[in-house]
Amino acid sequence: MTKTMTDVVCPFCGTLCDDLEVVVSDDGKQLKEVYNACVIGTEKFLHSQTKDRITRPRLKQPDGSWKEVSYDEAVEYTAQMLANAKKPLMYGWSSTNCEAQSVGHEIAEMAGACVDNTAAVCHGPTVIALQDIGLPSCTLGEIKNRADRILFWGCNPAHAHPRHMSRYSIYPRGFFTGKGQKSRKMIVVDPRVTDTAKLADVHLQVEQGRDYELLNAFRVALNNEWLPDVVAGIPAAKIREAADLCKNGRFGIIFFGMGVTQTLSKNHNIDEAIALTKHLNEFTKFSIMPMRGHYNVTGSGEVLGWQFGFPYSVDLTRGFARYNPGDTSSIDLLARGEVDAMFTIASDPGAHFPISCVKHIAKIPSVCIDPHQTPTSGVSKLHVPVAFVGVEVGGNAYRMDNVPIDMRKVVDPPAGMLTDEEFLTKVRDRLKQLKGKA
Amino acid sequence: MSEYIIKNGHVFDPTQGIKGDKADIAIKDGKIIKDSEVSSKAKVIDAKGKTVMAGAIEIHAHIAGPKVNLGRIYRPEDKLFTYQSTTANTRMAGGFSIPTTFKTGYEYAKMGYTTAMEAAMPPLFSRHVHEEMRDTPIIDEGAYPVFGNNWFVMEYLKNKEIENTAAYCAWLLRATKGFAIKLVNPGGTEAWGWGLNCLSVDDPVPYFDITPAEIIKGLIEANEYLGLPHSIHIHPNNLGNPGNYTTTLDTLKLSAGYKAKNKFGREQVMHLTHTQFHSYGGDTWANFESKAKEIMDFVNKAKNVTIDTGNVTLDETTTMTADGPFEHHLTELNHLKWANVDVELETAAGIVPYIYSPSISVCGIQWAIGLELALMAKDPMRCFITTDHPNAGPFTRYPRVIKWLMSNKARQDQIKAFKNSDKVVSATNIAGMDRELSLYDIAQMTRAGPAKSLGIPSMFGGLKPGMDADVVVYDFNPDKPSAPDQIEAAFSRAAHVFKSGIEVVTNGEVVNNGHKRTLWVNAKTKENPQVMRDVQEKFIKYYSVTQANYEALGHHIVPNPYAIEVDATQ
Amino acid sequence: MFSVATINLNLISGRTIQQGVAIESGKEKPSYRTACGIIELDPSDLKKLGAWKNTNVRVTSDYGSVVVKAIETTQGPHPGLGFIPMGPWANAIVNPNTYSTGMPTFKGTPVKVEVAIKEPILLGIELVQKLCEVK
Amino acid sequence: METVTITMKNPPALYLEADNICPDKFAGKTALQIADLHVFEGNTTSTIGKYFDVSGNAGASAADTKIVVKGDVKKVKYIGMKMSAGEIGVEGSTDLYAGAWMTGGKLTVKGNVEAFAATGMKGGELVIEGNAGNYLGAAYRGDWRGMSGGKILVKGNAGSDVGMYMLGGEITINGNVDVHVMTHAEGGKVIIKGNAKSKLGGQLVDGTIIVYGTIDVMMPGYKPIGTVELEVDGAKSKFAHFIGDTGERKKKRKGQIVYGNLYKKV
Repeated sequence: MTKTMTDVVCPFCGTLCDDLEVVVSDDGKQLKEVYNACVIGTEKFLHSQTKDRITRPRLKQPDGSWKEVSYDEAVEYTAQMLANAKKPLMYGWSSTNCEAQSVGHEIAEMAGACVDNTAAVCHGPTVIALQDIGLPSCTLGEIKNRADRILFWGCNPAHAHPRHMSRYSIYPRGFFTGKGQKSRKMIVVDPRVTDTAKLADVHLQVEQGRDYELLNAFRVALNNEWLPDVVAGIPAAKIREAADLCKNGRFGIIFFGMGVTQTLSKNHNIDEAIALTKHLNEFTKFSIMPMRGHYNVTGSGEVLGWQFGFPYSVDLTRGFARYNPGDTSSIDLLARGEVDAMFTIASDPGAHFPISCVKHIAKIPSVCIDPHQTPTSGVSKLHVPVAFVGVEVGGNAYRMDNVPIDMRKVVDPPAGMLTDEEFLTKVRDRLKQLKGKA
Repeated sequence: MSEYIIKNGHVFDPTQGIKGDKADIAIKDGKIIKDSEVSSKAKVIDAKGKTVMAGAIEIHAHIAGPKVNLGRIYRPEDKLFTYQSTTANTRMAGGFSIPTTFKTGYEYAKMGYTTAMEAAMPPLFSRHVHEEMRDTPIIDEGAYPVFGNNWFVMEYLKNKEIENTAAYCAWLLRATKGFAIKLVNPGGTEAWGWGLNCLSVDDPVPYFDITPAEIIKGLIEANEYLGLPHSIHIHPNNLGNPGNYTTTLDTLKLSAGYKAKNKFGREQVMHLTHTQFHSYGGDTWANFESKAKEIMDFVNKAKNVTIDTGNVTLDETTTMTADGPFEHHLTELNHLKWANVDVELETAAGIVPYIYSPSISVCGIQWAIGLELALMAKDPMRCFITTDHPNAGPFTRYPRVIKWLMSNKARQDQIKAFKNSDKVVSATNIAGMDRELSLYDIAQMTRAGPAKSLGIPSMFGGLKPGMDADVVVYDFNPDKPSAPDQIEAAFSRAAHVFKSGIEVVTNGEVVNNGHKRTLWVNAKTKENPQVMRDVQEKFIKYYSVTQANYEALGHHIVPNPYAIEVDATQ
Repeated sequence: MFSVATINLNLISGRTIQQGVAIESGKEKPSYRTACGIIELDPSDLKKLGAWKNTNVRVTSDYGSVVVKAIETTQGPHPGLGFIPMGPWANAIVNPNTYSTGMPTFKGTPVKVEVAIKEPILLGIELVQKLCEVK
Repeated sequence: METVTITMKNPPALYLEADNICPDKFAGKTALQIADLHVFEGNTTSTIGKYFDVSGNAGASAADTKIVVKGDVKKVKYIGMKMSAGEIGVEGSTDLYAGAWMTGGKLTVKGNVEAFAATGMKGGELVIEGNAGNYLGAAYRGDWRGMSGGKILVKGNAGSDVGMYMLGGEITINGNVDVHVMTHAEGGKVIIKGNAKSKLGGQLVDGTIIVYGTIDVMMPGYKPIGTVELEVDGAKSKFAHFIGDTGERKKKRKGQIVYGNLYKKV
C-alpha cells in the first residue's frame, strides 16, 4: 500500500514549485514516485533514497581517510572550532529552512562570526544594486495574470528554472492573459543562442561583458537621444525597436540571472537594468525580478535582514553587525586570508568558489554540514550528514519573489539522523557552555 | 508568577477616571488585582513622585513583514554607526528608521509600549509577517491584512454581496491570523497594477468597475456584519497630495449613518489613519497649507469615527506603504531609490527614503499639521498619536511628539528653528495654538483610546483589576514644574515596565524578554459553500501558490497565538 | 591524427539542466564529470582546434589549468566563446577578481584551449582535493 | 604640532581594525594612554600597544596632532577613519578604508591603499603615492551621498568604481583607472592622467571626467559635441567634448538641461 501526498514543495530552485505530488510507502519510510516536478526536482527527491547515503558524521584523519564519529563528537568539534576562532566564516544557508538559519544566527552572534549565504556567488550584485537604486518588482502571479512583455536578460530558465516558463512567465493563461503565450512578447538577451533564446520573439545576442552598455543604450533610446551605430554588437535600430516593444506593452517584466551578475560590471548591470525598469514606468507598467538559484537563498536573506538588517555578507565579529561586500563577503574573506575557520552548511563552496578560495578552506579548521558528499566535504576536516530539508523535514522557505511557503516533510530520514536545526541547536547549546553563557 | 505592588505613584487611568491621584497598583499572575488582595510576598516598587500608566498601545506602525524587511535590506546606510551590541538580556540591535525586529521590541518596551499593531499585512505574505513578529520580543502584536484592493472583495461588492464579503473576510482573517480589516488606497492600488491610480472616492477601478466609495461602504457593512473587535482601518485615496483634504472628507462622510455592532465596546465604524498625510490644502507645493481644522471639525462631530495623527518628526526616514502609486509619485519627486512589490490578487507596496528637513517649508507645515490634529481633538479617546512609523518618522520619536503636544514652548522653539518659519506659520494655525495636552490626555491618546478603538479595552489600556498587567512607571513628577526635555527623557526610558505581569524593563533597560503573544481575530460565520468554491477556483486559476500551502501557518511560525473569538453565525 | 593547434577563447560558465541533475544525483559520481567536466565549443572553434567532438582538451587561464572534454555546443552558434558548466572544472580556471563586490568574474575569462588527448579528466571531488593538495 | 610615532612590532595573524589610529582619538593623550586605545583582530579586542610601539604625546586637539605610522601595516584597516583635522603619515602600504568618512586634515600614504579609501569623504586631503584600490572616494553601500568635498591625489593607478555617487570635491589619478568612473555622480570632478578602460560616467547626472590617455569603450550615453580647449593644473590642451549620460534622468539649472561632461585629450 502507498499514499500520495499533495501540495509538496520542491526544494531545488528559487521557483519553489508547490504543486508536487509524492507517492510514499504506507509506513512513510520510502519515497516511491514524484509527479509534477522537473527532472532536477525529481532527482533530488529520489536521490535522497539511495542506499549508499552517508548517515553519520565523518572526521578526516591525518592520512586523509575518514573516521565515523557520533553526532555528539561532531557537535563538540564544531563548537570548539567556533569558540577558538578569531574570525570564523559561517557560509551557506541557502538549502535549509528559515528555522535552521535562525539558530545558526544565534551561534554566529555568540561566536563573533561572519555570516554569508550563496548570494555571494549568485545574486549578491543584485542586492548591491537594489541598495543603490531600489527594485520595482512583483509576485510571480502578477506576471501570470498581467504580463505581456517578458525579457529574460542573462538567464536561461529552460535549464536553470525548468518550470518557470510554464508556471508563471510564458505559457500560463492568467486573468488578463487568457491567450497564454499568444498574449505575450518574449525578448531574450544572451551571448549564446540558449534554449530559452530559441523560444523568443526577439533575441539580442549581446557581446559578452557589454550588458551595461546595452542597457544604457535602451535608456538612451527611451529618451530619443543619439546612439552610436552599434552597441555591444547590436545595431542601434534593433535596440530602438526592442525599446519600443517594451514601451508599447501594458505590463512588462525583466527576469535576469547570473549572465549579468557574474559578468564584468556585476552590480552595475543590475543597477542599470533596474534604472531601465524605473524608466519604462514613465511609459507603462514594468517590473524586474532576479532568478534566484537555491530554493531558500531568498529566505536566508530575509531572516538575516530582519535579525541583523543586512541580507548577506554580514560581519558580526565586533559584537555588532556590519556589511560591505568586498570586505565582509566570503570570496574576499577567503581570497584575502581574513578568516581562520570555515563552517559550511547547505551549500557547496568547494564546487562553486574559485579554486584559490577553496585552497584557503582546505588550510583552516573546517566543518561541512550537508546531506551529500561534495567537493566541500572533500576538503573539510569534519563532514556532518543531515536530513534533506523539504523531503525529510519541513520548515519555511522563500520563493524568488519573496513569497514564503511552508515546506512539507514527505518521508522519515534514515534512523538516527539529525536535521540541520537539531544539529545546530546542539552546537548552540554547547557553545553557550564554552562561552560561559549557560 | 510573581506579585508586585507599585506604591504611591501618580496614576493616570482613563478607564477609571483617575487623573494623577496617588494610588497603588497591584499585580498578580499577569493580571492587575485590587491592592487589598496582594500578599505580603509582593515586591514593592516605589513610584513616589513618578507617573504610572497602563502600557501604551501602537495602533498603526509598519514593523514586520515583506516591505518592512525590504526597507531594512535596501538601506544598509540606515544601520551605519547605529548598532547596539549584544547584552545579557538582548540580541545585537541596529537600524534607525527601520530597526531590526529585536531592536523594535526593545525600543517599544523601553518607552512603555506593550502592544503594537502591524498596519499592513499582504495576505500572501502572512507567514513572513508572523515570522518577524515571532522575532520581535516582549510586546504583544497583531497585524491587519489588507482588503481594499482584493479581487474577491471587489467582485462581491460590485454585486453588493455583503454576506459573501463577510464570509471571505472571516476566512482570510483565519488563514492569515489577522486582526482587522485594513484598506489602503481602495481601488487605487489595483489600478497601480496597470500603472494607474484612483485619486478620489468616485474614480472607477480599471476593469473591476467599482468605485473606492463602494468598496469602503461595503467593507464597513461586512465589518459590522461580523462584529469584529476593530472597525475598518482605512488609509484613504489621494495620500500626500496638496488639496487632498476634500478626498479625506469624502471618505469620512461614508461613515455617516453606520452604527457599530460588536460586543467589545467599540463605538466607531471607521478608523482613519495617519490623518496628517490627508489634511493638505492648496493645489501645488507652493501654496501648500494645513486643513487640519476642516478635518477635525468633522471628526469632532462624528462620534462613529476614530483617527490617528501620523506626526512628522523631522528626521531622515523610510516611507513604505501599500499605496504603490504614491511611492512611485514620491520617487519621481525626490529621485531616491524606489522599491515596489505588486502582490497577485491582493495589494502592492512601495518604499522610498525621505528626509523631512527643517529647512524645507513643506516639511515644517507637515510637522505642524500632525500636531494641530491632536491639539484640535475635542475627544482624546478618538484621536491617537502615531508617526505612521516609519513614514512620518520612527516610532522611537514618540517621546518627542509627546513633548511637542504637552509643551507650547517646545513647539515655539521648533517653529523658530525652521529655516522658513514665517512660511510655516502662515500656512498653518500652529503658532497661535496654546493648548498643552495633559498626562491624562496622553493616557487617552496612547492607552485607553486605542484599546477601545481596537476592541480590546477589557485587556489593555487601563489599570482596572482583572485587566492584563501591562503597567509603566515613568520617572516624571506631574506635581513639579518641568522643562520640555524632561518630558521627552522620561517617556524615552521608562523606570519600570511590566508586560503581562513580568517586569521587562527596569531603569530604561531590558531585563526580561517576556512571553510575547500574537493577537488575532477568529470570526466564525455560517458555512458558505459559494465563497469556498470561489476561493478554490481563484487558487487553481490565478494564484501562484496552492490553497493548501496558502493556508498553512504552523505552530513554528505562530508559536504563541492569542485568538479573540467572534461568533457571526447568527 | 590531431593537430597541435591551440585557440584562444573567452570562457563563460553557467547552469545546464544536466548539471542540475548531476549535482542532485551525487557529486562523487562519474555522472557529475560527464555533465560538468566539459567545454562546449562552437563548431567553427572545434575545427580551428583541429579536434573532433568528445576530445579531451586542456583549458588554461592566468588563474589555473584543467582538463575537460570538448563537445559541440547545443546552444550556439557562439564562435569565440567557450562554455564550461558551473562546477569545479570551470572554477579551476575562472577569474577570481571581485572588483570589491564580493562576486568573482565567473563569466569572461580569457583562456587557451589545446588538445590533451592523453590527459585524464578527474572526478569532481578528486579534482578539488588534488588542487587543494589534500590526500 | 605634536608628533606621535607608532611602529608595528607584532603584525596581526589576521587583520587589524584600527579606527582609533586617528588624530581625533589621539588628541590630548600621552603615549601611554594612546597605547591603551582599542584595536580589534577578528572578534578579539586588544590595544594599540600590543601591536605597536608608541612614542611621543599627542597635541591638545586633533588639529595639532600628527601621527606617523611606521612598519608593516599592510593588514591594518580604517587608518584615519572619520579624521577631522591634523595629519597622518603612513610610511608603507595600508589596507581597507584609509581615511573613510574623513572630514578634514591630511592623510598621506607612501605605499598603496586597498579598497574603500575615502568612502563618503566630506573634506580634507588624501594623498596616495602608490596605487589605490577599488571604490576610491565612493559612497557607502546604499547611500546616495558619496564624496562631497576635499581632494584626493593618487600618484599611481586606481581600481574600479572611482567616485561612485560623487557629489563634490576632486580626485586626480596620475596613472590608469579600471572600469566604472563616477557612476551615479551628481557633482565633483575626476581627472585621469593615464588610460581608462570602459563604463565611464554611467548613470551620471552631473559632474566632470577628464581623461588624458585612452578609453577602450565609450558609454553609448555620451554624445560627442566637438572639441574644446581646457586648462588643467595651469596647462592648456585640446579635448574632445562629450555630454551625458543621455540615458539618465536630467536636472535643470535656470531652465537649461544640465549634462555631465566627459573630456578626452586629443
